[in-house]
Amino acid sequence: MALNQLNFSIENASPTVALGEAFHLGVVGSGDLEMIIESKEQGGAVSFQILSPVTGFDDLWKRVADAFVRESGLGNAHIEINDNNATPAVVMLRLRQALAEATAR
Amino acid sequence: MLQTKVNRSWENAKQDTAQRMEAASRFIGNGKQVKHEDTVALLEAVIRPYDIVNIEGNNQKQADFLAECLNKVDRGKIHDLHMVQSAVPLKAHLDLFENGIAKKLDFAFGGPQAGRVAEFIRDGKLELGAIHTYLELFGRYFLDLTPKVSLICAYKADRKGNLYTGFNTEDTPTIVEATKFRQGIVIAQVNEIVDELPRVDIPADWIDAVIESPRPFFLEPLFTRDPALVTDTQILLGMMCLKGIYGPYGVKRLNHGIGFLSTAIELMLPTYGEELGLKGKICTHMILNPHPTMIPAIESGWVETIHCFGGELGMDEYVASRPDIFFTGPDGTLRSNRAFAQTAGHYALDMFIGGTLQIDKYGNSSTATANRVAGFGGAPNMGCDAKGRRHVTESWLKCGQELPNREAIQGDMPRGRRLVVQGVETFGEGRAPVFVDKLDAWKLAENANLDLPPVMIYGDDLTHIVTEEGIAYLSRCPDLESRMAAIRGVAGYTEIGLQAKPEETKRLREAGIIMTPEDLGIDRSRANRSLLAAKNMQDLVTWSGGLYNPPARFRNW
Amino acid sequence: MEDIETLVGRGREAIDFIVDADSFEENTVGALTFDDPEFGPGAVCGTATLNGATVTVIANDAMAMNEKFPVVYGGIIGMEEGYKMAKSVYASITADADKDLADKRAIVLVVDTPGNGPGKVEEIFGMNKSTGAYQLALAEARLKGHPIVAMVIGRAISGAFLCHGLQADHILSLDANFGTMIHVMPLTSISRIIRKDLETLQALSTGNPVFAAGPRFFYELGGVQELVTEISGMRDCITKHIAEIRTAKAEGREDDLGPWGRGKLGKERGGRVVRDEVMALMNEQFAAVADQYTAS
Amino acid sequence: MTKWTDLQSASFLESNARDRALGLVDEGSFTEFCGPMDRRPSPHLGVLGDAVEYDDGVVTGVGRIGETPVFVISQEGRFIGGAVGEVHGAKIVNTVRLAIEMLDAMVAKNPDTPEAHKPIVVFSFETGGVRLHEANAGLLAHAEFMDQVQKARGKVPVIAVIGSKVGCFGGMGFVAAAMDAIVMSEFGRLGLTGPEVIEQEMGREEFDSSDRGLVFRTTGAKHKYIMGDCNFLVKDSVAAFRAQIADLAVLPIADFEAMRRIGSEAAVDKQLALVALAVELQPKDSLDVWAHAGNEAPAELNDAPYEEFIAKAQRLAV
Repeated sequence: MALNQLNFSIENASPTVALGEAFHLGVVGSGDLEMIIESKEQGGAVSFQILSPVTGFDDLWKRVADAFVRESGLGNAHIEINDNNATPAVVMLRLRQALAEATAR
Repeated sequence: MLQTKVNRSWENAKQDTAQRMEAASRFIGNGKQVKHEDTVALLEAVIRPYDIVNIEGNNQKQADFLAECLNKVDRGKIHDLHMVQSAVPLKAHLDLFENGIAKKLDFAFGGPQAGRVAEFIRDGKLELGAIHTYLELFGRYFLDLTPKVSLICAYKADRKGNLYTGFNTEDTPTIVEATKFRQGIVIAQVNEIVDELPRVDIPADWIDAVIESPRPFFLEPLFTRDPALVTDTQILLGMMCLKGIYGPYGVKRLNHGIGFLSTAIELMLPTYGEELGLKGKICTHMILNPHPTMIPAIESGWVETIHCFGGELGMDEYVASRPDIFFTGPDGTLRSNRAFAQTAGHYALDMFIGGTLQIDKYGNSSTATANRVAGFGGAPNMGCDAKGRRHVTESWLKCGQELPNREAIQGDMPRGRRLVVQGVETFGEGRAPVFVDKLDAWKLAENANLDLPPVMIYGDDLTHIVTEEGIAYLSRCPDLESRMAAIRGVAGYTEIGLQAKPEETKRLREAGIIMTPEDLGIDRSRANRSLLAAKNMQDLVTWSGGLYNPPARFRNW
Repeated sequence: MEDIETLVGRGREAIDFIVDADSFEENTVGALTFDDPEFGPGAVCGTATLNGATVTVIANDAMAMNEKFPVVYGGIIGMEEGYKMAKSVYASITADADKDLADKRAIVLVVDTPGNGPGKVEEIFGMNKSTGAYQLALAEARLKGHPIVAMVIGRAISGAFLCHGLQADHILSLDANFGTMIHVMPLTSISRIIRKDLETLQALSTGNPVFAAGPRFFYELGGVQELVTEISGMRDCITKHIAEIRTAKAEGREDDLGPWGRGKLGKERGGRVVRDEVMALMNEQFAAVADQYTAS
Repeated sequence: MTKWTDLQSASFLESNARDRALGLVDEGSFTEFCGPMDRRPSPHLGVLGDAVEYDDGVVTGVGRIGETPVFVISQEGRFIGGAVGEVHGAKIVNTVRLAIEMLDAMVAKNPDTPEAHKPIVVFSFETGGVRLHEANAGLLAHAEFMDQVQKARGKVPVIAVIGSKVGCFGGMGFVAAAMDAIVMSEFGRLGLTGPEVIEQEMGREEFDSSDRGLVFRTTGAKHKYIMGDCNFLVKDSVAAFRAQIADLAVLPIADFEAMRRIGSEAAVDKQLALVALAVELQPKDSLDVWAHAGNEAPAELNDAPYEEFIAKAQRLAV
């Protein structure tokens, strides 16, 4: 019954975006999530740690994460997500907001 | 020349009605008034087994007292009725079938009773005629499904029996006209009987009995959306709609569905719409219930006219104060009319935009689930291309001209086309995918023995799909295969979306058949609630200058 | 006394088991008297002696009904009850205002209450103020040196326990076999509201007292100082704790008492360990920036 | 992150806990304690399989308004309704404790420290009280907070700020009532028992919990203002709340005693007079009390915009 934890990495051989200072974004409301996004030197890869009350969406998380990494060019980063049943639309929205903020900093 | 002249009475229906009214006469007093305690006896006097009976009720006002009384009749005397009615949202409507008083149902919308409709069909308690659209059913009232007895509702009657249906006139004129002019019987429940009506909506000589109901009829604030509940994703979709569809097509004449995407759009007209310079160029003429969330757009001068299917609780004073915009009577208050609004909706709109629970790979969409026979009310009439339309508007023509291979199909004859837009997130509640291989409507058809899977909007009528991934301009697709590719391209991470090939999607983007927010020049980080002209119910009241009076359950002060 | 299985609903009788025989004088605390028998009848307030020393006693009467407030019955603390209890505390403070710390009268709370008045008039006029007033009065008395002991004899539920019990220096409870209940709501209700099955919650509660209901779990959390296993043991146990509290106050160990003291106890007993870690982290973080916020 | 200047004009009702915390103090002055980067989620939610938040639904820290150190507590209603569990509870309790310690240290060093330099505590409530998932710990934390409120008396002003969606209910309802000053916007609600429980207890005829208008009239800020239960009614913007707090920040501590509604025998006597009024009036609706307070058209007053309401409202003489 414990929270479902999912860890995976998305490779990125040629990152175009790197992160500065780590930061936090979002609220764990129903259908929403929070994330901490920080830089982590790991051969270009972006690692994800997701804590979620719902199971059975592992592939979906990976697909969204993969699309985000491809789209953004982000590399060498670690992203922790506390999820409360966010839809992929919301996940992607928050990831993009995080990236926009990271690059604005 | 062979000629046969039948030898018959030509007044059977009239005589039958007269007999029934004779049986009922002891309950009917001056001004056609019947005491509410006598209602059941009255119904027993005028209704016969196998009659076609209408109980007025749409998704808003309901002849609820009469519906409950019909459930109390002696089922030995009255049984096997054939109910023809717009909607069956009340428990009492389905109890009639449970109680054996009614047998057959022709309707348009199920609402909260949709689950029982499916169950009763399966159990043989209810024989389904068909699930119609409103217009289709209204049409049949004048063709082959004319009610013998109609149980209607109105706000007020006067001492002669004239009725005031006012703000929520809705279906009443249609039902009464069909019934009364085919010699049927019309019984009205009213909230009160007064000396003088604000205006006469239904003349007394079309009415047979008037009952002052022990309590006012039930009215549901179905079109009130609390701005506080609009999400960032809905705002993103709304921005895409405005910038990618409303603007470029110049959509002036349209209907909005009741989902929160429409709410977001309505609330962004005075902000984002203004910024895009669209004022006066879009949303000038609407067929719409008096959505409270339209108030900011109306107040900032976007709208020229709105004609309403029905009323909306709390909007009466506001609407009455804006007679330039709304259709109001000589008494100064709104007159709604579902049949006329639906006629405009079917023939005269440039665009219908709504949401759905599921879209299949071909673009067919439905809100049906496996065990609920809900029907779609008016959506299919508006969510289709009306082939009979002959007048031209710019956006209609533009949409029709987009078909790249139109000459190969239609020759050189210019044709227009209604914009039919579905706005959805790729995943709904509980991460249920909206894009599916096969609609649940197929399962429902199987479970409830329906001849057709209930499809709300057929894929070939759909011109645009808007998701968080982008807009699919299906109107620009030459064939089914390219439509399916466009659908896949905006279906995100659903199984359907995963079948999209990146190369193909790229090609579609280049061809302008798919546009992402980035392609449209939309900054996703702006998709937040600061774009809403009103953020909560009180903001709407403020915009209305205190004229809007929200129902209690929507108040946050 | 042997036959008594429970004191639930018997707050008045419980007083007699605790204080010196026939010493309880209801409706009088110091200079204060309550003359209207219909005023806050669910709150039993008065003065007694315990081993000869004056104590204020505040208890619940589950048999009383407040005719003016229909939701106030069965030990519920309504608006009048809360203010009546608060006034009794203030009267105790006033009566001993000039006395030495060692001579401040103890206040004994006899706890058997299922809740605060849950009515419309209560919300219109502010039930929250009434229970808040009582808590502030108790906290003030405690900080001014009055030893306060809460004795749970029956129900100590949620907000009502917060107001009548949780501001005491020490909380004692009869063991659960006397039918005592300490919780926010029963596990069955929690299970329904947070949508977790009962078995899961029960299994978790054996290892983690924050989920569970009952005096034993509150003991582990530090919420209950000591469990009393006999009704006849209440008197001596209360006496003992009053003495312990006086010593702590005399030594200036205010932080070992009251809610803060229960925080420490919860850590010692292993029931509430995260609290301390979080506070330590905050303290460290503030220390690092404190200078920035001190105007020069 | 929203810019501080943008936050000022933002709706307080719309703002999340962190934005409220940041916006209530001077730009760039906020230091968060035990923030999300410290990763201290509740250990009790995860084992139940429920979502966790790294700050456990409350933002705590210190900032500044002018020269006044402002300790801020800001609850997040979107996370489990802002409910108080063990971590959440420890954070709110310790924030007040830190403020008191700071004051003690200041005064020990310089007994003549100007009032404007002394710390205040601002608590932006958005909560239904105890978190049922860790109910016992939440309950104990409430008592601890109340203890700190009393310990802050005469030293550190503790100001309640209520204008968020969930309102302030349950045990936190009396915590707020016990504070020195209460600032609300008209969207704020303050009470003890939630509407569903009242309906369950009294029946739907007496109290229909789905009637939001009734719910707001009973516990909403306009009513609390007329009752004297909230001291200040401000417009729904972060800047308006901030301005009110700034006014309060420089006041001598003694001034706060007069703003309190409970916390002394004299205050209790005043409240008892109100209880007697409740018995006398037997109000069916809060508007009955408004009428008694001298408001001639209470329903219209309830619907009136902020400025009109403030100009016209007659407050109950306590």
